[in-house]
Amino acid sequence: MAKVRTFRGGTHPPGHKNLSSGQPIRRIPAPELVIVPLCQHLGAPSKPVVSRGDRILRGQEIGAQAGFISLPTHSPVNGTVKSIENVPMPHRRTGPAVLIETESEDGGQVFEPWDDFRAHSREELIERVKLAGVCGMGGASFPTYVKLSPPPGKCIDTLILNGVECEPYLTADHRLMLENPDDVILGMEMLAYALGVSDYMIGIEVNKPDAIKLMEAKGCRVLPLMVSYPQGAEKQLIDAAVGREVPAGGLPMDIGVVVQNVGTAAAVTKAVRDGEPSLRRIITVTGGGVVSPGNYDACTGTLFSRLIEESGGYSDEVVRLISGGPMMGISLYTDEVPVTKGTSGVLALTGAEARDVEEGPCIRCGKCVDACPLRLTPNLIALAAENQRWGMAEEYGALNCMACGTCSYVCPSGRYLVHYIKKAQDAIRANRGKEA
Amino acid sequence: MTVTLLLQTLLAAPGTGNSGFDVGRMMAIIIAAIFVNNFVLSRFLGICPFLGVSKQLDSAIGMGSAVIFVMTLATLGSWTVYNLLLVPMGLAYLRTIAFILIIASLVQLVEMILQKFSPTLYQALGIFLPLITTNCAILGVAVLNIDEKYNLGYSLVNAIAAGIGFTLALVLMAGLRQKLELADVPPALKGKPVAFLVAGVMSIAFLGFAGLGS
Amino acid sequence: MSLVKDLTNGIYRENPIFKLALGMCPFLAVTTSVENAIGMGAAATFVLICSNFLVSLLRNLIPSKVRIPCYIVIIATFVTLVDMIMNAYVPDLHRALGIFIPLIVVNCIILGRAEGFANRHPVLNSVADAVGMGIGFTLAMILLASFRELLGNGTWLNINVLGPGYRNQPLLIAILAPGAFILLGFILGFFNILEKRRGGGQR
Amino acid sequence: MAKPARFELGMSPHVVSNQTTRKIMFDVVIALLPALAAATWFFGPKALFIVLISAATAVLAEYLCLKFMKRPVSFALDGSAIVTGMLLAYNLPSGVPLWLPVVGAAFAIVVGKQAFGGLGHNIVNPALLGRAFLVASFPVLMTAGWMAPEQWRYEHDNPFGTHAIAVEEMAALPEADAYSGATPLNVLKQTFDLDASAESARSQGDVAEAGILGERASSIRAALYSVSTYRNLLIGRRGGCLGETSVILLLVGGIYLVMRRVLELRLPLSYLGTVALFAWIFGGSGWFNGDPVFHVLSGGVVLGGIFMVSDMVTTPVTPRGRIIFGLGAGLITMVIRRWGGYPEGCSYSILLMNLTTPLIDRYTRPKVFGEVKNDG
Amino acid sequence: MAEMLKLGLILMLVALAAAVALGLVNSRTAPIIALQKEMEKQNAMREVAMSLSPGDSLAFDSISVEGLGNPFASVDNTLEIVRVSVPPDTSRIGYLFIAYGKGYSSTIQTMVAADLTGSVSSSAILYQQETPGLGANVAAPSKLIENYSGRSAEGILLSKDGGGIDAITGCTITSRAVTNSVREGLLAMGDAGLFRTAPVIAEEIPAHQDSCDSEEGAVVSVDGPAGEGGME
Ligand SMILES: Cc1cc2nc3c(=O)[nH]c(=O)nc-3n(C[C@H](O)[C@H](O)[C@H](O)COP(=O)(O)O)c2cc1C
Ligand SMILES: Cc1cc2nc3c(=O)[nH]c(=O)nc-3n(C[C@H](O)[C@H](O)[C@H](O)COP(=O)(O)O)c2cc1C
Ligand SMILES: Cc1cc2nc3c(=O)[nH]c(=O)nc-3n(C[C@H](O)[C@H](O)[C@H](O)COP(=O)(O)O)c2cc1C
Ligand SMILES: Cc1cc2nc3c(=O)[nH]c(=O)nc-3n(C[C@H](O)[C@H](O)[C@H](O)CO)c2cc1C
Ligand code: SF4
Ligand code: SF4
Ligand code: SF4
Ligand code: SF4
Ligand code: FES
Repeated sequence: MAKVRTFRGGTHPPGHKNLSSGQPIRRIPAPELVIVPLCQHLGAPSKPVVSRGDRILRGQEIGAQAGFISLPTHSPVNGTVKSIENVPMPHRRTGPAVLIETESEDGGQVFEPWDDFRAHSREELIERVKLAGVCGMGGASFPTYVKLSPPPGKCIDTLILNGVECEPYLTADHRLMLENPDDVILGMEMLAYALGVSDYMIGIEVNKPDAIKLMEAKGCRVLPLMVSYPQGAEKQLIDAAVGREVPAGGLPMDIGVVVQNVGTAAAVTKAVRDGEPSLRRIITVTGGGVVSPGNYDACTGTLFSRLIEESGGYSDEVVRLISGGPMMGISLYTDEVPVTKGTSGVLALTGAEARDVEEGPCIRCGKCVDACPLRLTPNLIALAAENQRWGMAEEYGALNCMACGTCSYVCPSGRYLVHYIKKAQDAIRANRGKEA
Repeated sequence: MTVTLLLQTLLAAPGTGNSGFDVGRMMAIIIAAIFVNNFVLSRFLGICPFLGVSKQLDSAIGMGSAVIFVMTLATLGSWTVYNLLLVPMGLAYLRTIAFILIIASLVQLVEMILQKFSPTLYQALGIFLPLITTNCAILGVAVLNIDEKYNLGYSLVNAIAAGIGFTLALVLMAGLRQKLELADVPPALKGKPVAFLVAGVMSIAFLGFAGLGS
Repeated sequence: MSLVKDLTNGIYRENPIFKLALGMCPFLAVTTSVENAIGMGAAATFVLICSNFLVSLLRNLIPSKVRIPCYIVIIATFVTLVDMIMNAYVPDLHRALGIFIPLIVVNCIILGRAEGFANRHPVLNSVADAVGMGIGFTLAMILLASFRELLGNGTWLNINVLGPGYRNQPLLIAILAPGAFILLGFILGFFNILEKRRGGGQR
Repeated sequence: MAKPARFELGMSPHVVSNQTTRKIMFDVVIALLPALAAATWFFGPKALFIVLISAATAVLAEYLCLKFMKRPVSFALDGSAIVTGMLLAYNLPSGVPLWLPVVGAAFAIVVGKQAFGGLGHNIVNPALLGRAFLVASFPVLMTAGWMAPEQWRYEHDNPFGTHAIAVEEMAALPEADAYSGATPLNVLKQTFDLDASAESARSQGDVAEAGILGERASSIRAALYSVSTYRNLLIGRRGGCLGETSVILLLVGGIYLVMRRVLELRLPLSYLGTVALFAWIFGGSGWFNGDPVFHVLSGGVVLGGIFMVSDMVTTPVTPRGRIIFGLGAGLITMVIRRWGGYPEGCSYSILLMNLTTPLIDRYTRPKVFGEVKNDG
Repeated sequence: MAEMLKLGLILMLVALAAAVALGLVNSRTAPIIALQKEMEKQNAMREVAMSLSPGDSLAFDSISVEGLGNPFASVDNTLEIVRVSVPPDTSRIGYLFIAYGKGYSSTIQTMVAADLTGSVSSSAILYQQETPGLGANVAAPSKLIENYSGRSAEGILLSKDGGGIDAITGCTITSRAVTNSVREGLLAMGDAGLFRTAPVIAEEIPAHQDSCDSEEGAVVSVDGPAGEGGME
């Protein structure tokens, strides 16, 4: 195994991954009613192109791309459009979705399958990724085709596949790498081809030795990484993997790097090799709040409640339901929300597991300063924000914060640092808007 | 010849023909003026600017530099006038009037000169200069130098060191106040009361320098 | 009516120390004993009254361009007078107040009142204002000095109050520099609370 | 199996580490216990009593302040007041009257801590402020209340006990002085005084007298800089503030804190290292012949280095700032020891550096990730 | 231009009036102040010198000895010394001098009466601004300065510095300042040869038993009656 790398700062919350890491991915058939959100990606929501009563086919476009940073949305089933309405979304607000009554789940191969992607041009490949609606599956759901088309002048030389999965509890990427390594590797080659880079690799933390071994056995270049949160954040991953710092306020492509999640790579493979748009994803359902945690392959628009059912339902002590991981995920008051392309996990936490401390005053212990991977001083930003001193918060670098939650996690006083910092970011941006 | 005579006169202790400048004593004066008998924290001179201009670090530094500058000039002017003019003419009782007029016109002069020849410096120090005329630290250092019977050399050293001590207290205060702005100070103590408490705490800490250099 | 108002103005409503925060240095420096406080208060009040009187008297004769220098000269004259008189008749007090007597010149209560009040008001009002401000200044000094002398020395106006046991082991810090700052801080805080109570009651 | 009607909402992250302020504070209390045992052993049950009174007063004062200001009184039990009270007591001579810790602890909490907003907002170390307040208010009690170790077990017949400070040459000093100044640093300071007297005798031409005085100073110093003194300093058999004497037991507490990840080593190491360096440079009678071992072991620098320089509330949060703080405090400690009015400069050095903490924090804020490259 | 002249004239007028007023008052108060100072000093001198010859009325005349330095004295390098005698006899019975010592927060002035053998017969603090309740205690009739009596320069040294005088508790700085200034004054006078013999232990020679004889010391000037040769 190659040298184990890591980045400076960060923390090491208990992983709890063994709850679900041994559970093979189970494919869940589409439910009778799928609720397909039109804004599963970052950017402008797609515009609905179907209407009530329309009969549609699996893979058919139901929402059209609505701008540069936007993507089309496809139906995961054959069926009838029941309605188009605003529904609760995993990010706690509501958003437009197409409700479809499922009839069946076959077909879905809407594009021409390419046996050899190298027989096609890069532009064709990128176009295919766009038409297939592939967006990042690692968190931000950023349209992947945008990342593959750097503006002229930017020269990309490195592609890093993100198999880190540093959030505690989550095992979806891990299971994907174990059960479908060929799709991941092929997808990585396709992405590399699209970017025109020859230097590509996959970063995996050493708490997934089986995945590292398997990937290496398949001839893939693996960078083993020490276990540390938030190593999966792209700036930290790039720092750990190739030792380059993304400029503050800049993008990875500014230093010639593109990072893509392993799930994104698998989705690209499906789109290019099989001609199938992005319709399903792998989700971990876990936490002490469900009876039997597991990993599932579900179509977008499946309700969380359905996934919970598959996992044996809630245990008695459940108090908190989270979309995503415990560090950055969003807590929900209801489980009647649909899976999107970006849903990496559904976490049901018991009272013992979930945060249960009263907030105290900052004792200036400096743990947050030591831990912040971006070298901010979260305690000072938060104090400034609490006192509505937005200018001071900005001076302290509030806008750089990526909300990874490391600081709040380590704070012995239980301060809601990320919350305050986000408030400062909103206020600073609002002020800027006013000035502009 | 005349120059040496003049220098000798200037460096002499008032009232005698001796000149003297002992490095050890100079060090003692410096340490005393900055730390042990800090103007603000132990002698209570210059409290108003200390409270008024310590809200922001930048202005504290500006005010501090202006005070050092004017203190030095005022000492030069007042010492010379007192020992070479007032005392020989038997007008020592006009000391207070003379000093305050010297300081006021010096500040005016400095302001004009700065404005003309160094607009950047004027920008930095200018707003503080008028405040300084009625700052008792300046008049205080001039009077103290006479009371302590320092010769011109010691007087200048004392003035510069006193100014540095003032600046030190001011800058520390500014830092602390900026920290306290984000603190959960009880509402009744917000503002001036807590500023005095900070000064008191600083003053206690400075007691640690007691006896230094003696 | 307005004379009374001018007189009481400085005692509480615009107390130079507690409300205006002017003349802090002598205030903190000489309040080590009530005796000193009274002495300083008397000296400053004398200068205040004389300078307000003279400034008000001459206000129409002195052109505004040389106003400030003239005031400074007037104030400095009275300060020097006080200095000489105290030195002659109360030498001990003169020694205790030390450098802070000449520093009355730069005490901005005095210049402030000359410029801000006497310059625009008739002689009688100006004197009333000066008396009020002087009393306000003196009372404030007596207040702080009482705390400092009592705590730091066990006496009040040199009268032994707290007994020999306490005087053996007094809270020395009260008459040292830190004690002045800290006690003043708490006195101001106390006034804040009072003010809020009053304000709350009115509302 | 029941599904809650509504899940609780919370802000991310939804999990936190298991370190809490209260746990940290009680870890410090635990780490302070070995030294308390030493204090009780050497200075008698009264030492224990002083610590208890001080800690109790601190908690009570905190409770009353919180109540008066209508803030949650539960904060009074977060442990920080206990730490403040204990550390204040550790900084007192064991011969003080029992009302002294009450006055000191009340001042420490009311003026040093609550007046600025309570835990986390105070600008200087409350325990040290309490001590400095007591020194300024009751200088005689605070500088003459030393007891010789184990004296309490030998009744009053022999104020020195058999061990005293274990410097035989001390007998050469006049009894009264040696008794009231029984701490090792007091003795060292007296050798500097002797040096000064020798110097002035020499300048007046009295070479013989100068020789005798100088001789005496250096023979006392030789006794101080010796293995037997080091041994006594390590185990704590010496005069001094009641909690500072046993270096070994203080270190045990320090190691516990490091293991519990409460103590961050940058501050203690830079502080103690700086003390050692300047002790060597000017801690002796001339230049470059001081004894770093003696200086580090004596006085309160180990107590200060482990428990007070590391009070995070009043020291910088930034990594570089912590090192600078330690450097500054170490330098001031040694300057006061060598040239100041007090034999020991540890507490004032920390107080003085506390004043600079906001400035240090401001000028040592780390460069944000990615900013270095931006400059280039 | 005329405007400027007018303004200048007014300012001049005000200043002139001020100067005249002050000059007038000064001419009244200056003598009182001088007298006051003199009285204070005379009283102190009489009180301290009394110990040299209790019951007698004394006469003082000051001498100044060049080369006797004290860095904190008002007059550099010259220790002003007053000769004490019992009129009508003009022979001296001892000396008075003021020692200046830099203490904790002030320069402390101590008036010392020494007999002709160089041993202190009495002393008093003239001026100090030390910490009240602490260093200021030296001025209250304190054991510290009482302890000087009967000792010559040799014996006037703090125990801490190897001598036999105990410092006031908690006031080493003040105590040392006073003690050393007195000691240095005595030593300087001894060096100038003002004492009849080399200083001896006081008990051996009874005080004021000798008459005036040779003053081989570097006496430069002998002023008239006390009061004119200022000891300020
Ligand atoms: C406004 C915006 C523009 C972006 N433009 C690009 C781009 O041109 N090229 C690219 O590779 N990534 C681009 N990104 C994507 C980011 O580099 C990053 O991958 C995305 O924000 C998701 O990161 P995360 O999952 O770590 O949060 C852009 C992101 C945003 C928000
Ligand atoms: C704190 C933080 C932690 C992250 N952890 C991971 C991770 O473990 N795995 C991952 O694929 N992406 C992670 N991301 C998202 C990546 O930064 C990045 O957006 C993603 O790898 C880009 O790939 P994608 O566009 O294919 O999703 C994280 C982002 C943040 C801000
Ligand atoms: C506020 C304050 C005032 C002091 N005033 C005096 C003083 O007037 N005279 C003095 O000798 N020491 C004074 N000291 C104490 C000295 O700094 C020093 O501690 C003391 O002289 C040591 O004496 P010791 O060795 O007898 O204990 C003061 C200390 C403080 C904190
Ligand atoms: C390692 C450590 C050291 C501490 N040191 C002190 C101290 O020196 N003095 C003190 O008053 N409190 C100390 N505390 C307690 C607490 O931080 C203190 O009460 C706050 O300064 C009050 O805001 C310490 C706490 C910790 C965890
Ligand atoms: S939080 Fe982000 S980086 Fe961590 S495992 Fe989840 S997707 Fe990956
Ligand atoms: S949430 Fe922001 S401030 Fe906190 S550790 Fe992460 S990047 Fe730093
Ligand atoms: S971790 Fe919490 S208590 Fe510590 S400095 Fe940061 S905000 Fe303050
Ligand atoms: S003039 Fe003096 S007293 Fe008045 S505000 Fe200015 S500095 Fe303060
Ligand atoms: S009175 Fe204001 S500075 Fe002194």
